[in-house]
Amino acid sequence: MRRYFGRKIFVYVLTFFAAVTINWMIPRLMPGDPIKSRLARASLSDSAAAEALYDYFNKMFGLDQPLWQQYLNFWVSLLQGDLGISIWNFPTPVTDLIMGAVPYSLGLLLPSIVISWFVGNWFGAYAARSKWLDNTILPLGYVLTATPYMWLALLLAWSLGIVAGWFPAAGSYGLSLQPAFTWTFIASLLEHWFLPFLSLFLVALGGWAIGMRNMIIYELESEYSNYLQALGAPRRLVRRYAFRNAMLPQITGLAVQLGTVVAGALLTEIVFSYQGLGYLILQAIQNQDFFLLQGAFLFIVIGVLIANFIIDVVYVLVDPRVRVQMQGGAK
Amino acid sequence: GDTEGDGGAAGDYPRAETLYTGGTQWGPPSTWNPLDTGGHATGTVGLVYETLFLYEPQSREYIPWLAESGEWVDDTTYELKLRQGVTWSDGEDFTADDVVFTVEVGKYEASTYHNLWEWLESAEAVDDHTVRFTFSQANYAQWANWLYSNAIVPEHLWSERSEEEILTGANEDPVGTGAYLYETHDQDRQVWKKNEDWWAIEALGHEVAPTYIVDVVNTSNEAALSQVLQGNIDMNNNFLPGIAQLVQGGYQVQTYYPEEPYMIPANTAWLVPNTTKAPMDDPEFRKALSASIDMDEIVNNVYGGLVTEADPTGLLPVWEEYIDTGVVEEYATPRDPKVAKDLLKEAGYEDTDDDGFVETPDGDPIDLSLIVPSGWTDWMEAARVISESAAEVGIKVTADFPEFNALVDQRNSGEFDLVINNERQISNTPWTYYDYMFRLPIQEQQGTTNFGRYENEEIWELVGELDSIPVEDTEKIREVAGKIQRIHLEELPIIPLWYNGLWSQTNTSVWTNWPSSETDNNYLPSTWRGYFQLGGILMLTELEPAPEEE
Amino acid sequence: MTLEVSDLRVYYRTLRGDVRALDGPTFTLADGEIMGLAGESGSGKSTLSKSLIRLDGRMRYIGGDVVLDGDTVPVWDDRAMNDFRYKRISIIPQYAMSAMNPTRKIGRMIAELLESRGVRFREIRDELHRRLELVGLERDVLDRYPLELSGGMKQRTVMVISTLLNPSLLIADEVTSALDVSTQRAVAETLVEFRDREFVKSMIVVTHDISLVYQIADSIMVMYAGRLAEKAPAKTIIEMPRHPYTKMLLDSLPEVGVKYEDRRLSGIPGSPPGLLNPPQGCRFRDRCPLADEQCLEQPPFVEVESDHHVACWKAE
Amino acid sequence: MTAAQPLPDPTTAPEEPAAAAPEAPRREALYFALRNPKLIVGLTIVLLFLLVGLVVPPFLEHGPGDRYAPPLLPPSGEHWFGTTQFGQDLFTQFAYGVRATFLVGLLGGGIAAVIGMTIGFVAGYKGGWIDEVLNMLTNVVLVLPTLAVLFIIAAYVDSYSVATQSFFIGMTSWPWAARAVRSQALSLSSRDFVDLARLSGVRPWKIIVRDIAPNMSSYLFMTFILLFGGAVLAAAGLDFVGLGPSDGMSLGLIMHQAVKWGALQLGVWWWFVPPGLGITAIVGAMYIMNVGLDEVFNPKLREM
Amino acid sequence: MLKFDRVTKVYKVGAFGGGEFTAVREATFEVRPGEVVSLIGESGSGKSTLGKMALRIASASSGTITCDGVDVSTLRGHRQLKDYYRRVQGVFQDPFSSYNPVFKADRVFAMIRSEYHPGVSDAEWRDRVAEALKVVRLDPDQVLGKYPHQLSGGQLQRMLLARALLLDIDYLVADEVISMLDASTRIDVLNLLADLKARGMGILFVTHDLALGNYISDQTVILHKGEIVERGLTGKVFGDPRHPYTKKLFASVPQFHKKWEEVEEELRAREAADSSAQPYHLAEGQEVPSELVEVSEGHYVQPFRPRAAV
Ligand SMILES: Nc1ncnc2c1ncn2[C@@H]1O[C@H](COP(=O)(O)OP(=O)(O)OP(=O)(O)O)[C@@H](O)[C@H]1O
Ligand SMILES: Nc1ncnc2c1ncn2[C@@H]1O[C@H](COP(=O)(O)OP(=O)(O)OP(=O)(O)O)[C@@H](O)[C@H]1O
Ligand SMILES: [Mg+2]
Ligand SMILES: [Mg+2]
Repeated sequence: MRRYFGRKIFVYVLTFFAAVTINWMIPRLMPGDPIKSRLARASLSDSAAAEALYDYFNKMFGLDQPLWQQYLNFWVSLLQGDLGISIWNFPTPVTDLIMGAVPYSLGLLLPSIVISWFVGNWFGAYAARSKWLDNTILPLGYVLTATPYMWLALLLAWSLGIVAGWFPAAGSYGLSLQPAFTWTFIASLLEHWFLPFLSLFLVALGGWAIGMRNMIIYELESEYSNYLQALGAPRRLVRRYAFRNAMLPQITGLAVQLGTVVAGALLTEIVFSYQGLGYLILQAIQNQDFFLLQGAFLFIVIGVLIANFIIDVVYVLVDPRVRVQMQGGAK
Repeated sequence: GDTEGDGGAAGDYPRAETLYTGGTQWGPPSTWNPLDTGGHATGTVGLVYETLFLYEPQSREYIPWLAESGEWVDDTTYELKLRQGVTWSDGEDFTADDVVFTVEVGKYEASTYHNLWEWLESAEAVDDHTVRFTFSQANYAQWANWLYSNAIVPEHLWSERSEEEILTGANEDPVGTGAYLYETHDQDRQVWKKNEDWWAIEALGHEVAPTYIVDVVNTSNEAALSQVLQGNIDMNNNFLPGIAQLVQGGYQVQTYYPEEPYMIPANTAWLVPNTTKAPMDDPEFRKALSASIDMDEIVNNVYGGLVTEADPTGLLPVWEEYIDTGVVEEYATPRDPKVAKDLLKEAGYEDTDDDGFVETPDGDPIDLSLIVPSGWTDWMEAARVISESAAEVGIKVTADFPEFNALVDQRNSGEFDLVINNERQISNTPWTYYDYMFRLPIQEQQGTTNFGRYENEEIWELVGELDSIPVEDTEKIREVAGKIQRIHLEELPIIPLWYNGLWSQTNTSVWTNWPSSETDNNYLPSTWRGYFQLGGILMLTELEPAPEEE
Repeated sequence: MTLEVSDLRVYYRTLRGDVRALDGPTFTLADGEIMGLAGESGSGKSTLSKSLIRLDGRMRYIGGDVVLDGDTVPVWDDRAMNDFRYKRISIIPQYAMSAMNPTRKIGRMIAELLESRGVRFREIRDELHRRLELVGLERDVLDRYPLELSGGMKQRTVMVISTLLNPSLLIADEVTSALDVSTQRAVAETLVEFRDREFVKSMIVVTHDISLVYQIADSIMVMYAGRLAEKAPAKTIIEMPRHPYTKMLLDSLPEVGVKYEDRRLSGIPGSPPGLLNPPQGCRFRDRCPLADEQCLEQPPFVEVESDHHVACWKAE
Repeated sequence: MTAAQPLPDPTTAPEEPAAAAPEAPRREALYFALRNPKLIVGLTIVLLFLLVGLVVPPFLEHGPGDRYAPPLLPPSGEHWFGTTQFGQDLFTQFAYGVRATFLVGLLGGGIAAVIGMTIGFVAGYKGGWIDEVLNMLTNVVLVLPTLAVLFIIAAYVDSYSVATQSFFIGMTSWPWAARAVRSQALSLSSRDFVDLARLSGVRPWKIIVRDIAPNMSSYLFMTFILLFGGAVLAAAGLDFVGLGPSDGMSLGLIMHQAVKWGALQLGVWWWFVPPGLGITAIVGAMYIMNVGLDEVFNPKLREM
Repeated sequence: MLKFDRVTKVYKVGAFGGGEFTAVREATFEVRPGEVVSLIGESGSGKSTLGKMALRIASASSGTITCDGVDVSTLRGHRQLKDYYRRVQGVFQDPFSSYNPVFKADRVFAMIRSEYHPGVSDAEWRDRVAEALKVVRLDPDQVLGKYPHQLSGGQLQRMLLARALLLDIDYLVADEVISMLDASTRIDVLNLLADLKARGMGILFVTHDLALGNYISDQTVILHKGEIVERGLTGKVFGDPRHPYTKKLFASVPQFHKKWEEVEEELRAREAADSSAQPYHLAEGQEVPSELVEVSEGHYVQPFRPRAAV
C-alpha cells in the first residue's frame, strides 16, 4: 500500500512539476511584454519617463534576468510560498488576490461536484432498467452533458436573471453590502451563488446519471446479481448491491472529470462575473500577468491534485478489491 | 429574491445617498497612489487628491482649485498663489511645501512628469501660500496642462518615503484634500465616503451630493449594462453596446445627448500607418487609403451612430477654434473611393497582375495587415470595414486581431503595417495631440507617441512653437496650428477616423440632473482617470436625488 | 417423490426465432437422490437447471409442469417463484467463483440475504458456523471479502450459503469444472455429505464429466440437444448404456490406464444439431450409426427397465 | 474539456467471445443498429447538421461577416435566425459555425484519438517499462486542468486558425482515451489469438493494427465520438472567452459576440440561443448515438 | 531436442507490482523429437508459463531453454524469432479465443502464408492448406471461408493444428488443447496429436487431466506449485507414483470403474510398501534440494519428507 501511494505521489509531483513548468514557460515564450502593456494602459505622455518606469518594473519583477535564472528564482520563491506580485493589479501580492478568489470558486465547485455526483448517480441508478425513466432521464442527461457550460449559464442568466428577475445575473454579492456575518449579506451571497451553481450542477448531473445508468446495468447483469435473484433476494437488495458496486467506478470517474468541471467553473464564473479564479485567470491572461497566472494556475493544479489524491485514497478505502490486490494477496 | 433588493435599503450604504459608478476600474483596487497614474483606484485623483486647477473643456476655462491663482511674472517665471484654509484629511494644513514636494518628485527618473524638469529649473516656496517656478524655457501649453493634470500629495507624510514607495507604493490609507475619504474596498469595488470638512464647501460653496461613492470594478461591459439597466449602477463610463436602443427604450437610461451621437467626443481614433514601410511611406498612398475608408459604414453600422466621423485634422471639437478651415478645405482629401482610385492611379499604383489588388509602382504586391487588439469588438468590426472598403479601391488590407500585449509589442517596435490607436484624450491644448502625432526623435521603442515613426523636423519644430505660446493667445495658436494642419493634411502621416465618445450612460432612478446637452449641467460626465479635474468633480455637486417614487 | 418434471419446454428468444434449448424433458427425482445431469455443451443442462429456479431475461416458458413435494412450482411466474427459491429450491450457480458480491464481506452478505428472505440471521448463525466447519472452512471467512478466498474456498462457501435453508432440491451447475482434481473431489464429496446429513433432500448435479458424476451420483441423466437421452442408476449407465449416444460418449472417454498405443479410442463424428430449427425426429439421428427411417419420428422417453429410461427406438 | 462521461468499465470488453452466440455478430449488429431509435435519432441529427455545415455555406449569398441587413432583426422568413447588431445574417453565421464545429470535432477529436489510441495500444500491448512510462505520461496530462492550459496556450499563440486550435485541443484531451484503450488492449493482448499472431511471425505494430484494433473497433469509434464532443465543447469554451481562432466563424464565437454586444441585456435571444443549441444538439446527438452504438454492440445493454 | 534446464519464472504481482511470485522454479526436463511429454499439474502450477517460455512469448527469469542446442533467449530480432517459429509452434487451450472473432477462421493460414510463404502461388497454397487439413481430417469446404463462431471447437482446434503443420514444425506446445472441447470431440484431437508424434514431432502436452496425459504421452512431468515433483516414463510414473502429491492426484481422479475409495485403498496398500527408508526421503529439517532423485531408470522424484502429507 505504501508503494502504491508512493507511486501515486511521484506521479503527482511529476504532474505538478510539469504543469507549473508549462505554465511558467508558455507566457514567457510568447510575444508581448506585460510591463509594456501595463505602461501602455497607463497612457504616459512622456516617453522618457515610460522608459525609466519600464526599466524600473523590469528589475522589480526580475524580468531583466536571463530566463534560466528567472526559472530558478521562481522555484526558490515558490518553495518559500511566495508567488510574487501581480503585474495587472500592482502592487497586490498574488497570494492575496488568489485567496480572495478561492473561497468563491470552491464555494461553487464543491457543492456542485458533490451534489451533482450524488444526485446524478441516484437518478442514473433509477433510470437503469426502467423503461420510461430510461427514455426520459437519459436523453435529458445527454442533452445536459452536451451543453456547453457557458451556454447553460447564459440561458439561466438571461431567463431567470434578466427576464424573470428572480436571481441576480452578475456579481458575487450585492453592491450595497460589505462582507460580514449578517443575514442580509449571507442571503445576498446565496442569491448570487445560486445561478452559477445551478448551471455547473446541471451540466455535471447529466454525465453522472448516464455513467451510473450504464455501470449499473452491467452490475445488474453480473453473476452475483443473478445468484442473489436466484435465491429470491428482493429487488431492493440486488439493486442496493449493484448500486454500490457501480458507484465505485464513478469515483474514479470523478477524478477524470475534475479537470473538466474546473474548466466549466471558470467559464461559468466568467459569464456571471463571479469573482472566482476564472475571472482572475482571464484577467491575468489579458494582462499577461505572469505572476498571477502562475499563481492561479498553481492553485488549480494543486487543488486538482489534492482532490485526485483524496479520490485515490477514498477509492482504496471503499473498494476491497483494490485494497486486497494492493496487499499482494490476489490469489 | 429580487434584484432590486441589492440596491435597496437593506444594504450597508443607503441607496438614496450612494452613487454607484463603474467603467473605469478593470481590476480590484490595488493602489491609491495618485502618482501611479495608470493604476490608482478610480477617484484617487479627483475625489481624494486634488489638482491645483481644474480645466473645463466645454467652456475652455481654467478653474482655480487648490491654487487661487497663478501667473507668469516674466517670460520664464511663474508664480502660484495657493488657497488658504485647505487642510489635509489628517488635519494638517495644505501649504506651498506640498506643492514644491510634489513638483520635485518629477526629478525621479521614473516619475511620470520627469520631463518637466528638462525645462523647469526650480520650484521654491516663497511663503506658505506662494510657489515660484523658474523655467529655462517657457512651455506654456504643457505647463498649463501640468497644473490641472497632476495631483498634489502631502509633503508631511510623503517626504519620509523612499523613491520606490513614492512612485509605486500602494499608499493604503490615502490622505488627501478632496471631497471624499477612503472608506473601504474589496475585490470588486471601491467605496469612498464624503469628506464633511472639504474646503470647497466653504470656500466655493460646492457640496458634493452623494454621501458614498461606490465604484464597481468592471468585469465586462455586458455585466455593466445589466447593472445600469437595473439601476444598480448610476453611471457607467464604458462603451456599452446597444445603448441607442436603451436610451429610447424607457429604461431611465440617459446619455449626454438625447440622440446621435449620444456622447461627447473625447478622443480621436486614428489609423496609424507605419511610415517607415513601403508603401505607407508614400503620402499619396496614405491619402488614397484614407479616402477609401467607408466612414459612414463604421459610424452607422458598427457604432449605430454612437460616434461621429472625425474632422480631417483629427482635432477634437473642443479645439474647433484652432482648426484652420481654409487649410482643411484646400488640403483635406475627401473620403471617396473614386478619389482614392484616382490617387492610386496617379501615383502609379496599378493592378498589374490582375488579382484585383494594386501593386506598388515597382510592381511589388501590396498586402497590409491592420492590427486591432483581439476582443475589442467594436474596433475589430471597424477594422473589418476598413479592410473591405480598402479592397474596394484595390488596396489589400487584412484585419488581424492579436492579443493586446502582442499588439503593443508590434506597435512599439514598429513592426506593424497599420494599427488603430486613440491614446490621447481631451485636454486644454491641441499641443498634446500634435505631440502625440509628431514627436521626435524616433526611438527604438515608441512607447507613447508617434507610433507611425513619422520623421518631419519641420512639423516637430512647429509643435514646439505651439507649446511656447501662452495659452490665452488663441490667435497665435491658430496660426501655428494651421501650419501644422497643412503639413499634416498634405502628408497625412496619421489618418483620423472617428471621435470616440466619452462613454457615459446614466440611470436616473436614484440620481438626477446628470450632465446633458439639454440642461445647464454641462460638466463632463466621467469618472475616467484624469476626468475628475476636467469637471467630473463639479458634476457631483450638481447631482440631485431622484424624487421618491411610489 | 421429490421432483416431477413433465414435458418442460423453455426456449430462448432470439432474433431469428426460438432456440429450443429445453424441449420437453420428463423425469422424476426421488427423495435423497443425487442425479447427475450430463451431456455435451449446449445440450440444455444449464437451461434445465435455471428453469427450475429462475428464468433469465431471454428465457421463455412454453409449457410443462414441475411439481416439488406435491406442490406445483410456478416456474413461469417470477414473483410466485420467490416462495420456492432458496427455501425449497436452491442453486449453486455455474460461476460460483463470481457469485458473491465482491465488495461485501461474506458474512454481511449472507446476513443481508437471509434477512431479506425473512430469516433471522442470528438464529441461523450457529448452524452456519457448523456447516462452514463441516466443509473445512474457518469461521473467519465470514469476515473476508470473496476476493480473499481461493477458488475452492469460494465454491464451498457458496455451497454452504445455498443450502443454508435446507431446500428440498439443490441444483449444482458445473460446480467443479473450474477446479483441479483434488479440490474437485473435495467439493464433490461435500455434496454427498450434504445429502447424507439431509441439508438437502435431493440434488441435480450438472456436469459434462461423466466420470466425476459417476463417483457421487445415484443416477445419471444424459441430455442431448435439449432432450433427454437416457436416465438410469449410475452404475447402469456406465456399464450397460442403452442409448447409442451414451455408448459412443462413454467409448470416447479415456481413462487412466488406457493408452493410445494399446487402444485407440474414437469420438462421435459430426456435431449436435442447431436448436433454432432442430430436425424432426430423433435429434441424434445424423450422428447415429444405427439410425434408420424410424428415427424420423421422435422416440419417446420410456422406461425400458425399472428405473432405466431411454429415448431411442433402437434401445433394446 | 475531456469526455463528458466515461465509457463503461473498460474491463468488460464490449465484444465478448462469440462462443455462445451462434449468430453472425456483424449482421446482428446491423440488425440492431437499424432498430435502435437512439442510434437513428442521433445519427439523423448529426447528419442534418453536417448537411447544414457542408452544403449550405456555398449557397449563401453573403459571407458570415457581411453587414448587409438592418441590425437586430428577430428571426423572420428572410433572416431565419435574425440578424446581429451589425446587420449580419445569423443563419449564415450559424451555417459557417456548424462547419467549424465539425472541423474542430473531427480534427481535435481525431488528433486526440490518434495520440490516445497510439499511446493506449503501445502501453497495453508492450507492457513492461514502456507501459509504466506511458502511464506516467498519461497520468500527468490527465491531471492537468486542460482548459486552463488551453487558455494559456491560446492566449499566447499569435493569431491562429481553427486547425491550430484543434491541434492544441487534441494535444491535451487524449489521456482518458489512452487509459481506456490501454486497458482494453491489455485484456485483448492476453487473448490467445494475439499470441498466435506472434507465433505467426507478425510484427508488433501489425498485430496492434490488424488484430487488436479491429476487435475493439466499436469501442474505438465510441471513444472517438466522445473525444469529438469533448473537442467541440472545449473549442466553444475557448471561443467564448475570446481565445478562439482569429479568423473564421464558429458557434462559440457567435455566442462570444452576442454576449459582448449585450444580446442578453437587449433581449436579443436569437443571437445567443441558436449557437448554443447547435452545439448541444450536435454533441448531444453524438452522445445519444453513442449509447445507441453501445447497445448495438453490447448485448447486455439491449432491452428485449 | 527442446530442453529446459533449471528454468525459473518470477512474475511481478500485486496490482502495482509490489510483490514477486515464482510461477516456475528450477524446472528441468526435455522434449525429444517423436515423443509426447505431458505436463500435468493443477491450475496455477505453472504449466502454461513453461509452454509460453518455450514459445518465447514469455521469457525465463533464469535458466535456459534450448532448442536443438540453440538457447532461445538469444534469439534476437524479428528474423531469428521468425525462423524459430518456423520450427516450434503452439496451440492453446481455448480454440474460440485463438481466433480473432472479426476475421474469418482461415486467416490463421493467411498469416502463415504472408509471413513465411509469400512467394507461393494461390493454387499451390490452396493445395498445401488442403493437404494440412486432410491430415487433421477436416473437409476444406466445411471450414474455409467461415467465421470462427460458425465452427465447432473441435474444428477450430484442428485447424490450429493444421496451421502448425503448414510450417513443417519440429516441436509443438499443446497447452490444454482439449480442455474446452466436448468429450465427444476431445478424443479426435488427442488421436491427431498422437499421429503427429508418429511423424516425428516432439510435443509438449500440457494438461491437468491425468487420463489424457496417460493416453498419449511417453514422458510425464508432474508439476506442483511451480516445481517438478516427479517425472519420468509415463508407464513408471503412472504405474508407480512415489511423491505424495502425485499420489494425491491419482486418488482424486474420477474414474469409471473405480470409486475414489477403491483407488485410495490401492494407494494405501502401496504406501505401506514404500514406507521403508528411501533415498528420496528427507530427514527432519533437511532442505528440499533442487535436484530430483532417480528412483529407477528414467523415473525421477523430488525428495520429500515421508508422512509429510497425503
Ligand atoms: N441467452 C441465450 N440466447 C440464445 N440461446 C441461448 C442462450 N443461452 C443458451 N442458449 C442456447 O441454448 C442451448 C442450451 O444452452 P445451455 O446453456 O443450457 O447448455 P449447457 O448444456 O449448459 O452447456 P454448457 O455445458 O456449455 O454449459 C445452447 O444451444 C445455447 O446456444
Ligand atoms: N502475467 C502474469 N503475471 C503474474 N502472474 C502470472 C502471470 N501469468 C501467470 N501468472 C501466475 O503464475 C502461476 C502459473 O500460471 P500458469 O498460467 O502457468 O498456470 P497453469 O498451470 O497453466 O494454470 P491453468 O491450468 O489454470 O492454465 C499462476 O499462479 C498465475 O497466477
Ligand atoms: Mg451450462
Ligand atoms: Mg494454463
